[in-house]
Amino acid sequence: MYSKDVMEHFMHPRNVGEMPDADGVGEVGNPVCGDIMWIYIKVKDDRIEDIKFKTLGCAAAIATSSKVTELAKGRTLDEALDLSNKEIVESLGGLPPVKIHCSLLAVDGLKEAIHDFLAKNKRPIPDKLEKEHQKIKAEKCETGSHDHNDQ
Amino acid sequence: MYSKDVMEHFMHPRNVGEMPDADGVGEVGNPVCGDIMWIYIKVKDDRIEDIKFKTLGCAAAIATSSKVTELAKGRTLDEALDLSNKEIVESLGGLPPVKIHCSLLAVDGLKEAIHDFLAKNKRPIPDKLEKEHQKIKAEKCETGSHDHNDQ
Amino acid sequence: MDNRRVYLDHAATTPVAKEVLEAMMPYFSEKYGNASSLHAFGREAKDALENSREKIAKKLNAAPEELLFTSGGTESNNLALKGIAQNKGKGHIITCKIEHSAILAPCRLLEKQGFTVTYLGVDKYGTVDPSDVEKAVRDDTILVSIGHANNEIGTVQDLEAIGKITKERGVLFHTDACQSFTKEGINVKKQNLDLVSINSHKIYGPKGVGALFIRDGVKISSQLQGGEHEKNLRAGTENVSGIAGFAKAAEIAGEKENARVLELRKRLIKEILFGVEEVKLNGHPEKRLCNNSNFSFNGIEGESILLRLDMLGVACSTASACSSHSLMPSHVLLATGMKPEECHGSLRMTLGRDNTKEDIDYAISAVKEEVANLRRISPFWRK
Amino acid sequence: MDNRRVYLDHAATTPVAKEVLEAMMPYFSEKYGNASSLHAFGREAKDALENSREKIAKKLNAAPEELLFTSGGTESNNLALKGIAQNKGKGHIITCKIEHSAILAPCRLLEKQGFTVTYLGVDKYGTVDPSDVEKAVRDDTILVSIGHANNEIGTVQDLEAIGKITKERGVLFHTDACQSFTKEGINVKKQNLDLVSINSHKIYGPKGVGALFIRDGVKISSQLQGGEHEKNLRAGTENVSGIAGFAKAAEIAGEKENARVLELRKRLIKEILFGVEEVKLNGHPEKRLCNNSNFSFNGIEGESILLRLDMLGVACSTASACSSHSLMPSHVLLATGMKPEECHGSLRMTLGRDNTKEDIDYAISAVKEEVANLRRISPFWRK
Ligand SMILES: Cc1ncc(COP(=O)(O)O)c(C=O)c1O
Ligand SMILES: Cc1ncc(COP(=O)(O)O)c(C=O)c1O
Repeated sequence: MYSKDVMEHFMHPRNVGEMPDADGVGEVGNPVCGDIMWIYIKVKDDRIEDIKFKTLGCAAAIATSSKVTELAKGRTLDEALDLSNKEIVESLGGLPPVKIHCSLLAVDGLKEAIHDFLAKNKRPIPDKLEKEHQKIKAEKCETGSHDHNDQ
Repeated sequence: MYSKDVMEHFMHPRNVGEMPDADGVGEVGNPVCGDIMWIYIKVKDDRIEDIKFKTLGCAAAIATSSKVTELAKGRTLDEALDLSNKEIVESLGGLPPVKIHCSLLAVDGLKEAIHDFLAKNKRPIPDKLEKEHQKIKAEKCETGSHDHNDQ
Repeated sequence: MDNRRVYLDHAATTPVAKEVLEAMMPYFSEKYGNASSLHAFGREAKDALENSREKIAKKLNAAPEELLFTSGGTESNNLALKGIAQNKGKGHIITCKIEHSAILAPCRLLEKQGFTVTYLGVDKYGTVDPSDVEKAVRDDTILVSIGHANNEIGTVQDLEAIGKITKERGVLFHTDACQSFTKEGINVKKQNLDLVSINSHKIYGPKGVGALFIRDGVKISSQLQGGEHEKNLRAGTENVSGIAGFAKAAEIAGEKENARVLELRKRLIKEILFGVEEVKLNGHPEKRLCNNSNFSFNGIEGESILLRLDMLGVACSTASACSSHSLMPSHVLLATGMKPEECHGSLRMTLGRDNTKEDIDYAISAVKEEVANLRRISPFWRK
Repeated sequence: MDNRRVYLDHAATTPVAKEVLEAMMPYFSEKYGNASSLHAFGREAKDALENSREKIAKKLNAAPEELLFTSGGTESNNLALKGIAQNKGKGHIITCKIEHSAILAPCRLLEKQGFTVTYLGVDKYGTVDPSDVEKAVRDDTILVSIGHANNEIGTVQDLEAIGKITKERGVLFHTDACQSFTKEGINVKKQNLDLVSINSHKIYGPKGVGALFIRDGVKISSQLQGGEHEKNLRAGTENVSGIAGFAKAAEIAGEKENARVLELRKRLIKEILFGVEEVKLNGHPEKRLCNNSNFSFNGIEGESILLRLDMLGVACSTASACSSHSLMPSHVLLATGMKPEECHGSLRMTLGRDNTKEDIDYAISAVKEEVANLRRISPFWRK
């Protein structure tokens, strides 16, 4: 069901950890949904110098978290904001359609960390990022009544 | 599905044939139902001296026809009229419930032959036999809509 | 006569082919996972399931996503008919008088539920006239269900002609192809089929497995509720070994074997028609399944000939067995215009993979012998 | 760690036992007849069918005539619920919140059709209080359906106590015994059961086979129309090999193996509860299936632990896999009073015939290791 790359990142996630002196922190997800990501960035000259994450979630959530940190590291903030979910998923060799939803966590986390960094430093926040920030904060856990294939 | 005795009488029916000089003839059954029996008796001193039959029908119909002739041969007419379907079926080691219906043909045939003999010889016909004769003549083919297990 | 056992009832069911059994074996005790499980055992099962779906869909010129697995032909037919009817809520269904009971019985149920059903007649060969379908279509017609090949007399219908009509009139078209699958060409695109029922145990696959093709976009109401298996349309843990066997069976079936069987069948029909008095071939002289023969013998009854042949090791079938299942003459033979009294002496012999020329010759003599034996004790036979 | 493969998902499905496969083999390519056929091949099949019926019925203390074969647990449940409901026409059904989806989904459908359904709650162990059943019975109650043992957490219900109530109140009593059959005693007389669903692939029999016990005299509407198979209640050619396998599986199941598995299961639970921090056992400490264990690990998610264990060759299940099947936390765990956020780290390990003590020890270390690994990357874990 998962690509080799997804499994690789899931089994050996890069950049795991916390960062007490982070310049920006993103906290996304919701324990009710079962996925939470904390992401920390160290910024130097508007470039992501270091990045760490911790994720509670499924393999897709963990693998995309790992991949996002790998891709974001060394990028400028603008470049990092350009990172799309599509790009992450593609760079992992794809995800099953039902798992795309879980992969959003990672990109959202990165955005939140950058937002946090900009806010903390009282820097102007691009309109688009602010809108996304509001949307992420407002997100609720998708619920609905499903008959899973309980066995 | 059929007992050994039924199969034996079916495969090797006794007293098969016609009898041009019969003293009494019974013709029962109905081509629409798919079973017909012709039975011939030769009577001497009110005793069935010889008996022959021809039957078109299923294995149960053929086996009970054969058995009836075997059991009736040598009996007095009264004794022959006493032959019940139950007796025939039991002497054959039983029949599947759905086949009991098919076994009635043989006893009916014998009764009709005796009725024919009595009538031809202008002898009194017992009430019971006359009633049965009327019933047999009136019988129609059972029909109904069934989903057989067509395969 | 020797101690041969000749199985001539392949329309009822077939043995599981050696190759099929081999294809099933890994899924009993090695790759035994539940196809819904996430672990490796589950993924192995899921792979087998999806590979099987692909193989069978290909045989129908369908996409794998358009194929749904069931427990057999009966379930596929029930799902097709009730699933479409319930989804539409009301309307008119067209079928025909010689359908299998797994079509007729659901239709009768739907009639009780307020749907109307037209049962088209057939000609003396069991053929449905496509123009009868055309005439029967009404504004409220929701479905036409005409079986591809009849299980008793083997008559094959012109699906392409019917499919043209249903397409023009915007009506869904279902066919019960349980008898024809792998024997007659089924091409859901060319024949414009919206739903096709097939099963495994008629094509040397295991019993208890079937499938329903549902054209992409056709909406159907599920008949078994539970887990979200089979795109939420058929709940229940998938029978992986059975499905793998079904796929293998579909894969190994082929033209060459059909042609071989056809030659044997032709020989059988010729010898019986020429070698036995007062016998009639039921069904169509040409447009019939390659393995089907069906005769009516005057003056004898079906069960009798069947059981006497059975004693000689020859296994056939009759639509006329007098039992709880059918006190009635066959609805198929009646629909071809035969009188009830003519229906009782029918004998179906359906050939298959294991039958040799010697088997057929043995069966021919057995039939000749036993027809003669039964006529000797039949009041209808006075020669 | 070695290259072991340890299957701990026997609640999902089981391998086919060697003896079972042997019992099935004759019915694929030798005794392959259709059980409705009159000839010798058909009679062999029929005999196998009826012998199987007898063997399985005996295990339930039922008469063979009271057992009907289906394609699995889902079909048995659907037939029981919809068959009774349709036969009665209207009324009230009592079930409970932790039933399998093959009960809950048909119930929801019946609600749409105008039936009313009460979903009883359970205590924190997943136990239904029989007095809740008593309180819920109304004048128009037609059926109580309470599963014998839960598939996720293994909690076993007191059928006898519930059966007393349904008998007193003149209400039909159905149980889904797919998980408990051969593991917990089922005695339709003692427990006053009117309908019991069982299936084969949970007891080392093949997939795609199930049965429904219907007490003599209980009227039910058929859900599959067609031929007159199974006393006219379930049309379709019988899956003879599968049914023969099911019977063999029921026959070989026994107390001794249950006791062996129970010992291993106890060891597993003890080691995990004592060896891992912040873990909770879901389900009942004692009244649980001999082979079931179900844990919740704080700070990790079900699919992750499942997949990491899978990489080590250990196959388990989680009710919390985030997939199309269940974006939602398990309805069973929620019903036991757990908060959604507590439900995500559940892991079910269900033991079986092939598991050895070494397997269990291997699984225990694997769990310890992978829980630690996942907690290391989890934001909820800061020790
Ligand atoms: C034409 C036709 N339709 C449906 C069926 C029913 O299939 P199954 O026995 O797999 O339920 C059969 C065979 O029995 C058949 O010949
Ligand atoms: C309790 C319970 N009921 C019903 C089912 C459904 O059975 P099947 O998969 O045979 O349809 C299962 C297993 O999946 C089960 O565990």
